Amino acid sequence: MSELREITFVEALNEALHQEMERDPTIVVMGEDVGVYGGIFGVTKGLLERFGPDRVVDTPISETAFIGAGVGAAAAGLRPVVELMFVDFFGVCMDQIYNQAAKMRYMFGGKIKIPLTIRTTIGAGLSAAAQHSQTLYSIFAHVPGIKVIVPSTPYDAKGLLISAVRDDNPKIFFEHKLLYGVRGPVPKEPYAIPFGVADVKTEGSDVTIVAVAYMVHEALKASNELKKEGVSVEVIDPRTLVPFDKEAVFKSVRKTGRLVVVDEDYDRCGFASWVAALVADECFGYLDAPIKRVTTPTVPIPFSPTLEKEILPNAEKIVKTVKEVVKKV
Amino acid sequence: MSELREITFVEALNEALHQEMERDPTIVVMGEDVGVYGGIFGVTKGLLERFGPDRVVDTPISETAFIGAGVGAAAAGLRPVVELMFVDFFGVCMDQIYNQAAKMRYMFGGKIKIPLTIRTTIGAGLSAAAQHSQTLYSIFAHVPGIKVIVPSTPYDAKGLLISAVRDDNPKIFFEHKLLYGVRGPVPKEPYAIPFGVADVKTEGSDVTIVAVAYMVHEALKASNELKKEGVSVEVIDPRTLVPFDKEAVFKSVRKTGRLVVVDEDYDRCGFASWVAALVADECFGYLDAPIKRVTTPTVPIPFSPTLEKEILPNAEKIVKTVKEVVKKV
Amino acid sequence: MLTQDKLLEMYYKMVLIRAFEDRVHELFVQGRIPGFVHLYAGEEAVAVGVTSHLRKGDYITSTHRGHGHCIAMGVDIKGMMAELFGRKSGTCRGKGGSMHIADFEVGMLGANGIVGAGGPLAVGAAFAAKYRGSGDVVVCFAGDGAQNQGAVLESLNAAAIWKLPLIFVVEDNQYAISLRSLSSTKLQPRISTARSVAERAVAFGIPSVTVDGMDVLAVYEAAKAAVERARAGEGPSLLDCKTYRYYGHFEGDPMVYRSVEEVEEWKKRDPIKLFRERLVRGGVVEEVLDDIRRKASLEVEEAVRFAEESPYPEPSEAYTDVFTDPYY
Amino acid sequence: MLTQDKLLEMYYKMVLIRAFEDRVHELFVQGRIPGFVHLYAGEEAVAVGVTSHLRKGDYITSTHRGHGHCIAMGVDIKGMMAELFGRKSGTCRGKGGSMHIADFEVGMLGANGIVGAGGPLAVGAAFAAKYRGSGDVVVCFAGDGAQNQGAVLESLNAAAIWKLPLIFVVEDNQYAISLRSLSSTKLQPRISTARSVAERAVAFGIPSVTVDGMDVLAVYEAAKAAVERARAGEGPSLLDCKTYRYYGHFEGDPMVYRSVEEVEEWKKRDPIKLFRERLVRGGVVEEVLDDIRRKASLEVEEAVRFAEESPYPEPSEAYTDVFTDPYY
Ligand SMILES: Cc1ncc(C[n+]2csc(CCOP(=O)(O)OP(=O)(O)O)c2C)c(N)n1
Ligand SMILES: Cc1ncc(C[n+]2csc(CCOP(=O)(O)OP(=O)(O)O)c2C)c(N)n1
Ligand SMILES: [Mg+2]
Ligand SMILES: [Mg+2]
Repeated sequence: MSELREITFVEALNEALHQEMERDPTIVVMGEDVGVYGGIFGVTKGLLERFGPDRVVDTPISETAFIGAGVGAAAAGLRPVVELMFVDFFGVCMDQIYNQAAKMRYMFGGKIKIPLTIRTTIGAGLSAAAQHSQTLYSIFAHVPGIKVIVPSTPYDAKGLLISAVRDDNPKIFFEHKLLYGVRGPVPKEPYAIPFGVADVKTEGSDVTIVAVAYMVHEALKASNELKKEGVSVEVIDPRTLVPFDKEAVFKSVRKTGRLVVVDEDYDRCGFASWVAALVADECFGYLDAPIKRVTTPTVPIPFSPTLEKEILPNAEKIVKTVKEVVKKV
Repeated sequence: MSELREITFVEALNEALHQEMERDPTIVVMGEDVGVYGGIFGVTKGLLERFGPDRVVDTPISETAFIGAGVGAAAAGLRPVVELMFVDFFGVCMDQIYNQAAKMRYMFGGKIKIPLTIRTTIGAGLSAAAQHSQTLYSIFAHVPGIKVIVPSTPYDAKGLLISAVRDDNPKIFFEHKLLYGVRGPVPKEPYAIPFGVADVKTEGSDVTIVAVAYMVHEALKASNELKKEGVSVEVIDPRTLVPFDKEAVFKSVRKTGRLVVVDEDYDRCGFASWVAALVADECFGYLDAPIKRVTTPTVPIPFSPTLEKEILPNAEKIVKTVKEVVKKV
Repeated sequence: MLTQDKLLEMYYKMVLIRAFEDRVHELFVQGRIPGFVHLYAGEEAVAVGVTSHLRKGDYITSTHRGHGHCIAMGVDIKGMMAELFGRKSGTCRGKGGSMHIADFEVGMLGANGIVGAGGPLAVGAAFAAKYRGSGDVVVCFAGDGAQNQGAVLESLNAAAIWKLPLIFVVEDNQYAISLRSLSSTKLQPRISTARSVAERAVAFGIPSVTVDGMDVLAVYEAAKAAVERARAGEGPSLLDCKTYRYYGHFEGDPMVYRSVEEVEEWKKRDPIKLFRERLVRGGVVEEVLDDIRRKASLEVEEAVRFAEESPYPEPSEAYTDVFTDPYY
Repeated sequence: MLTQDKLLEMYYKMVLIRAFEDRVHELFVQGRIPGFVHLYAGEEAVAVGVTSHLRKGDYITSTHRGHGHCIAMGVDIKGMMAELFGRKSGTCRGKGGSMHIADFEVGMLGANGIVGAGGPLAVGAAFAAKYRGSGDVVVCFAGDGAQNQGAVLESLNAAAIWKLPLIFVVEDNQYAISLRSLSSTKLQPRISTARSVAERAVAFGIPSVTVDGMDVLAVYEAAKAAVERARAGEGPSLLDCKTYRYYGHFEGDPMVYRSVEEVEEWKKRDPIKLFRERLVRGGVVEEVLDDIRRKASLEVEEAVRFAEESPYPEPSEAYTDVFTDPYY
């Protein structure tokens, strides 16, 4: 790798889009306010000026039509990158995602491919309330046929978005709103990070933490805290939920004997449960303590900062939970 | 209870609707083909003739509009029962269900209520293929604010539907297509089964099986098989996933030390995982074996009978899995 | 005929909305209000002109830009301001925030974070009104952008076939965030065809009219006909009101998509200014209007004080109100 | 001008569809075909009249009632029949079944179990065609019932603003399951307003025409104009074709919602009969047409034999084709 600059998560995504669109003329970008505005979080800034309105398409507020258009265009040979402004809006367009894009290849006997990338935003912490703060990746991981990508750093954001754009399957790419401003080292040239390869953020021997998106940072904070108290934590960021690198998690749990899953999505039937279930099945003999989940309780995200803080997972809650499992040996 | 007749699941539901509509004039029924046709599975048969077109409303194919109309009508004082013909169609109308109906009470500070019942169908086994065979209750259990009801017998179907109609919250009521023709004893008069109370279908000491909807019957079949081989199985039907009677499950697992969850929904981030996760956390010390899930692998439901059979959970697979955990002691 | 009292009440509501929104803008800039906030300043004539016809038993559904609708319907601004501050004394006990203020007592079925979602809710409320046979009506406010959302389009059809007492009010403020509702340049694609949403409504079987949304009396007159039609059981109507928002789409919007000149041009036809001129021409004394304005400002200040002095909800309240029963 | 060869090819496709559907009906009654099956018999003129204009590079999207569209586009009926039987040699290797037959090679983007879902897919395919600048067009088939689904309504708007080479073909077979597309009685509520979908399209900015969907040449002529318009880059059109389905909504439907007399009335204007009469009047010898019919029957029998002799897929194939990579 050559030049490594410190840039933000949003700049990393923007650079990935610029570079891939430069390389591949079949890539088109669609969505609400992706053109003139440059995306309400700035991810598509400059694309309209560079690639013109045929490739960077501002759409009406018709998510079903334009996400479905992404599916149809992918079926017909393009490689669309479509923005769903907030994942909370999936309810107006889910059919095109989960019944169409995600199942076409299978239903049609494997004879076609749908190289579609849907980008969307997740996450609370901005007092954006019940319909603009959700973290719903579990729903997309629940249904077959769509790859689920959840970067936590600028480096991963760029590398995973490039992989996504090049991959021949339907994918949903989740960008946590609190990560956009986070800075980190990112190579200038294009690079691809493979799906299904977890990143062990820090090695440890007492307990394994699996954390996703913004929660990776909270887990690392917790890990630092815990280190001071003599608890050695291994933090794993799976980076993609589908495919999921379960071997990396199993390997770690076999070593530590303890697992805490940290996940901002709702607890009930969520991703954290599934990781817990995999381990409770496949690593049972190695477990020294109950498997814990630090998640968002299944309530609508409240507006008031005091209430929002109450329900969100954070470093403090992670520390507390880890202590419970370490104590219980 | 007075007269107990053997009637079918679909007759039990139909009777519940007739009796409740008779009792409460604020109940209206809406959906595609619920009137003239009587519902494509016959659940609403005779309602139009009895209660007239003001209360039994055939709708255009506009799920967003008519499910949303159910929400709005509930907000404005009615008690609508709306049919979503197949749960597979949730993708065209989820917003009105999960962002509107389910969150309004919370977002508005508890000052209102939304007494809405959504009835829908689930389940494979009819070669209805990828878009008419799914069992997606986990998605509704995942999001806050909606009660999730999944009866497995005609008796439960009637009693739970009556409870649903009388309950002041948004609910989704899942009817498994393979259950409609199942017969069982049902009292003639109206009765309500409380939510959140699991039914222990058969007591046992070696292993706990939690099973839902049609899978309750497969689990009971498996339990009979296993009994012959000297394995004593406790089969628990939670009947409602939200609220979930976790105490009943915990009590059983504390006794048996083993848990197998049987669930026709997709495995990844599904209901079975969540039950496993609860137990792996809260009953860890009692567990004598890995927690197993017998679920549908996360692939689209294939059309061909040989393929469909391959992926669906059934008694045979349950027996095999139970033997694994019993052996592993 | 509008009485002088009614006219002055309408004026009061318009200046109250404006004072509220201007103040919220300041508070947001000062960092005293969190979250996503969409201001209604500039569009007051629409909310006030329409809701002036409503009575107890009627309902409205609203949008992400809901403060104006709330105030027009008579939601207490102390509660609203406290809600924006996330306080326990807020209209929704701090749980909803700007995008989710509702007050069923006065017929306000809720602001909404999902564009177009109010359409089906309005269909349902109108269905209930018709079912009750009470002569009550429902108004569905929605933006120009929302008109291309399936939820709204399906609702037009449903309202038409069921002949519901429902008035669709389009607040065409020229933009859906950065997209012009009608535009000719390539870089600002049209979000609708050249055909108007009013014309579209007619094709759904719904009579419609295009209205000067900066003129509260024009809105009032158009709404009068629509509301009467609805109360008489003659079915839905649509009003396509041409208006303008003065602030950014949301607070914090850099507004790259429009020029200062354009904003200034629209402000020349400010709805409050226009209405004031009309009232004065009609014989209302300037001081009366100044007093109303002062009163509105004072009320807003009082609301800010009330909000700031109110406590935050206790953390445990995060778990209440999910259902009518305790949380599980 | 239609050559005799072209006319006979159209006739052949219509009778092939009919023979296929009649046979599938028998097979279903005999319990030899599983699943949900929706037959196209009665509507042949629409699929054939429209697709006769298509060329390689063009696409169609289809519905739950897709067999006719497939055959019209030239999907091999052996593969189709094997698909209905759930065999490995099926068009989709037995994974799709009746509601999910697709063959991109011939431009058939898939039958669809979700009403209206083909609309957005067609918008996308048309977007791609326009992007490539190839002059290719896309046809979106959808029923009368589907016209009230948000997906279709949003698609009309999107196609209009992007001026896409897209032809919306409405197959108004009078019913959406039990609901009449236009009805006057209280027990059979109208699913649309009295205004036609053709009129609605115009209001979205899309020229439209109402067509006798039992007359294949009328459909052909209307489609000609629409396809030419699309190829010339002049944007979308809509054809509202009035037609009728002969069988129940799905196989097994008791058809409580319509009378035998009504069905018989429509059959008097059977599209194949009408076309045959036209051809004979135009000088085609009856034997030629009989031969074509016989050929079609034989092909269908051959397809049934092929299907029944084909093996089922191996169970392990349940896990392939989820992604382009191996299953996880
Ligand atoms: C379904 C959905 N899509 C997108 C958004 C994001 N969004 C919020 S407001 C808005 C623009 C709305 O435009 P318009 O309806 O004209 O209302 P205005 O903001 O102009 O009052 C958009 C795209 C949303 N909240 N919901
Ligand atoms: C979104 C959705 N809603 C409902 C259904 C169930 N359904 C299947 S076909 C059908 C009627 C379709 O009517 P129409 O569009 O007129 O087509 P036709 O069957 O008459 O050819 C319905 C309601 C569905 N498949 N998808
Ligand atoms: Mg607007
Ligand atoms: Mg039809």
